[in-house]
Amino acid sequence: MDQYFYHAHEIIKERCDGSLKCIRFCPTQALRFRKEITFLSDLCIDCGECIANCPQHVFKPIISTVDDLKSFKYLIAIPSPILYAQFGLNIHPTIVNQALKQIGFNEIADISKTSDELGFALLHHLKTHPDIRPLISSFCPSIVRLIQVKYPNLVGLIEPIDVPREIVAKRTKQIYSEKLKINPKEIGVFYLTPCPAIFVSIKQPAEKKSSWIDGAIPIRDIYSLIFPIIQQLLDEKDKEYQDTFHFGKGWGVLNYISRSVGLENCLTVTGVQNAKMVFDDIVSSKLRDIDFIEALACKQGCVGGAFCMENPYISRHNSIFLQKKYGDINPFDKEKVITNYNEGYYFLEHPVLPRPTRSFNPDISISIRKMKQKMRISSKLPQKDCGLCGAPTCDEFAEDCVRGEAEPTDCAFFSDEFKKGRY
Amino acid sequence: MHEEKCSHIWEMVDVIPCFIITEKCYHCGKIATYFSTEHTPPIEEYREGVHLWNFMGSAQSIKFNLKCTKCDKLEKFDELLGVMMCTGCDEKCEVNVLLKKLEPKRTWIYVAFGYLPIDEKKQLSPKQISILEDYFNQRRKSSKSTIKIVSHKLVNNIANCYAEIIKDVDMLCLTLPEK
Amino acid sequence: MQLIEIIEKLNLKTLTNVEERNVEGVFISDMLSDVMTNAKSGNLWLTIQTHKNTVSAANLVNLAAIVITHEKEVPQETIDLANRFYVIILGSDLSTYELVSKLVGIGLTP
Amino acid sequence: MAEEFRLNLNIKKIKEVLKADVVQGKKLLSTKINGVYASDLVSDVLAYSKSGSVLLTGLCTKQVVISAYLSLFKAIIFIRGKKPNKEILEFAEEKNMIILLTENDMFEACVKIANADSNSISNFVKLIESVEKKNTIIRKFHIDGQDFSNSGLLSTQIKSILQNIGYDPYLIKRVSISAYEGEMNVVMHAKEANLILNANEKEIQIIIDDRGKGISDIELAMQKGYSTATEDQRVLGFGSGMGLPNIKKNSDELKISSEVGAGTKVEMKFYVIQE
Repeated sequence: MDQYFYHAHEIIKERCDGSLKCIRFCPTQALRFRKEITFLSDLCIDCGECIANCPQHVFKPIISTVDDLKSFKYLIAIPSPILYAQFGLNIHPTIVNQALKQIGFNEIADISKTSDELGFALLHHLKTHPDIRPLISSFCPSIVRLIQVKYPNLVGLIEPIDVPREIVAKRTKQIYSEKLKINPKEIGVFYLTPCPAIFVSIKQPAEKKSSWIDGAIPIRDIYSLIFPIIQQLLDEKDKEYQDTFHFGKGWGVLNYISRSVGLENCLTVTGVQNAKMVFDDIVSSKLRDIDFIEALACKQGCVGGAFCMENPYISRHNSIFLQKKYGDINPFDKEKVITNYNEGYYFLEHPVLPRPTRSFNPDISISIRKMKQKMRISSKLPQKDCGLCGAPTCDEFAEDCVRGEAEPTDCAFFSDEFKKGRY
Repeated sequence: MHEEKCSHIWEMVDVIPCFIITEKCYHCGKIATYFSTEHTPPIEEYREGVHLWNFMGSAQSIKFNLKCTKCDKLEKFDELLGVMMCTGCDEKCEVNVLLKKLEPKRTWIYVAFGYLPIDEKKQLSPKQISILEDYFNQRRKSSKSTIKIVSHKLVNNIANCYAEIIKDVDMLCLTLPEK
Repeated sequence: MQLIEIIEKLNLKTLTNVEERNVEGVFISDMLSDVMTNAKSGNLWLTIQTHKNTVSAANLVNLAAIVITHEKEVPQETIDLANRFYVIILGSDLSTYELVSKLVGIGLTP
Repeated sequence: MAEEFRLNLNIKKIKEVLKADVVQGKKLLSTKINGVYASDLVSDVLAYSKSGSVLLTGLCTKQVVISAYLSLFKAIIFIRGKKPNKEILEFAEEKNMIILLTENDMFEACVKIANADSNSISNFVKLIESVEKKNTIIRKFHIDGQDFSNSGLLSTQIKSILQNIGYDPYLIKRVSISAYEGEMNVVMHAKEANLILNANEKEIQIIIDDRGKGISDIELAMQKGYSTATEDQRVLGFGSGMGLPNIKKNSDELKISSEVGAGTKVEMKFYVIQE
């Protein structure tokens, strides 16, 4: 079962001072400190907690750089709506788009119109499929991976409709290759992302062979490039700009999928730990009257992504007020959406499948024996979850011992140092 | 005839803990050694004929005999005080010459020492020494090296010998070890 | 059990040259006379004696190795002598009893 | 905190495992000991100072006993059949030292003591080495009635155990749903209960045995929508009357026995189909 999993970070071991902070923050208990920091590739869901929480910046996100753009003839940027929320209220998204064009993008694709369209498609899907409840949004790649890894029996609940960024990429590539009469491969579509997880979903999508998007650039990298240009543009007052920008209904804030379609029995949950709580309830069939769950790995949703400049509360405020100030809701052709839906245009290429679970052994009887061993070791451990052994909890440590990845004497409470009173 | 037939397998019997006491007579410079089975070794000086023996040192050791496990033959080692490993301290010493010759074959020479002075007290016979040699080599099982035992008569100057003697020096000292 | 395996599992310090040897059983005593009498060929000898005549005793009965417990410092002359006579000396910072506890853990039982 | 992981032994236990003779201090067998020290060097015995330890030695002299006394040892074990003389015994009696004699050699004695001590490293390490013979997991949990704040925790715990073993995800889902319903029934209607999880390669069994008011008409309770939940519980969103029918839907076997006023026992089974 040695499957390769792509991850959007590399570990710079020399920087690690062994503070073990990351180990405690990792929501899937994927990190271990054994002489040096390592992570269990099959458990990592690329939520970015380790990147955000390590004071030594040991985890370096792997992302596209501006250099990666050079290999394409025609460049299209798909900015996450979060990008516009990084600036003040007096900066209209169109100015931001203009700045993006100045740094070299040929075209800026708009995502919110498609979002509304997909929201409507989702509503239609819920109406026509009343049996599978609650559906879980496929929007956040980390959440999709969390389900694959820790909740394999919930993969069937992941909404089968693709995410706006992919549909936009698919659409723009088609449109521009026809318009410019060039090979779609020569068109580079880049997502301006608030989080590293998107990058993983591009490199190794859970639901299709390959992504429509060619790369992702962190918002914070783009920010530093376009901020001076935006200031220039603001100085050239009264300059006419084409107002072709659309605001979606929810637009970049929490709840935006459900808001855009007006779903009522809908939960929104942010943060991996909170999402786990909700998923646990789904497993034990506690959530009975909920139709749809919008789960996002970052606290406060995408505005809390690791690549954002502004703090999540301010960008959330910005987002809401930008829409109030400039917002107009663009109508879309509902008939067309339903036709597209029936043709399968919006659907994921294939359903999300569970990742192989970390069981001890494919043979259940051997696995049970190992489990018993683990329980016995666990009962001897202090259950203080101190983390000094390098595993996040005593329970995980017991498991590592049974797997032979750790020695029981690695437990500080059993070590000689402990007995000598050094701890 | 009986002995010829049995290829003896030896084991150690009659093991008695005791002390090896070394004494010196400062008049003639002779050194004497003997066993004491008392709980605390005697340290007082005493006169014996022309000698005035002074206590030089004591060490914990053992007395033992060897017995064949097959034919029950008992071989007494009353004259053996201990064995010491030759480290080649004296170029003129015959033991050292032998060691130089045998060292490439990983044969180590141990000196069986008995009572001092050599010429005044009864010593181990060559046969006893070869039995002792057999015993130790039998115990070494599948070893790549062998043991050769020689008499302390071969030692050039026993008083200056730096061989590593197997005895428990300082076993009973009551001072704290230095950390 | 192989000596190298034990060294790795118990995290023992190697104070002399080390070669691959088979370890059969463990012997604990601080008395050299006791070693001469009771230790068996191939034993691992746990002791706190660091005097160089330990080498003499270990060589005589062909012990697998000497393990000096309690973090005791071993004099250089002992180490030199051991290297010359192919006697292996190892070190551990555990007490004799604690080391036994670990030896049992890795399966070296009487 | 450190104490928890110290030795968990008394002299009596040592006497038993070493088959030792107590020649001095027969009345002090219940004495707890804090450590074990094995050495023949008198000077080292003096240097070791952890009061209340036991000394293992092959050197049977009065100096050893004196040093042991000075280093606050509680007991001395002479190994390999060494016998102390009268002088030693008298000194030990005077100072309340316990003296044991054993035929074991030092290594054997250390090993036996280490094995007897349930907190020793070796025992802990052995957990890894030991091979489980029975391949059935049995876990017992306790549920408190009316403990709504912790409701659902147990089924989550059971879920993660089963997931760890590697059962089929959809089987796990059925078990967790049933466990949750069973747990909630206890929380809502009973005083307390024990939940037993019994899992092997053929089947998973959950038995919930509660002490509570019992069910008078099991058939009625099995009907969808039947609920005796109180108004308070309904406000909290519990008591939809899905409990038992939901268990029935998800389990392969279900057995309910109940005595009114005493309690209810729910036994459910789920078959494991291995590819």
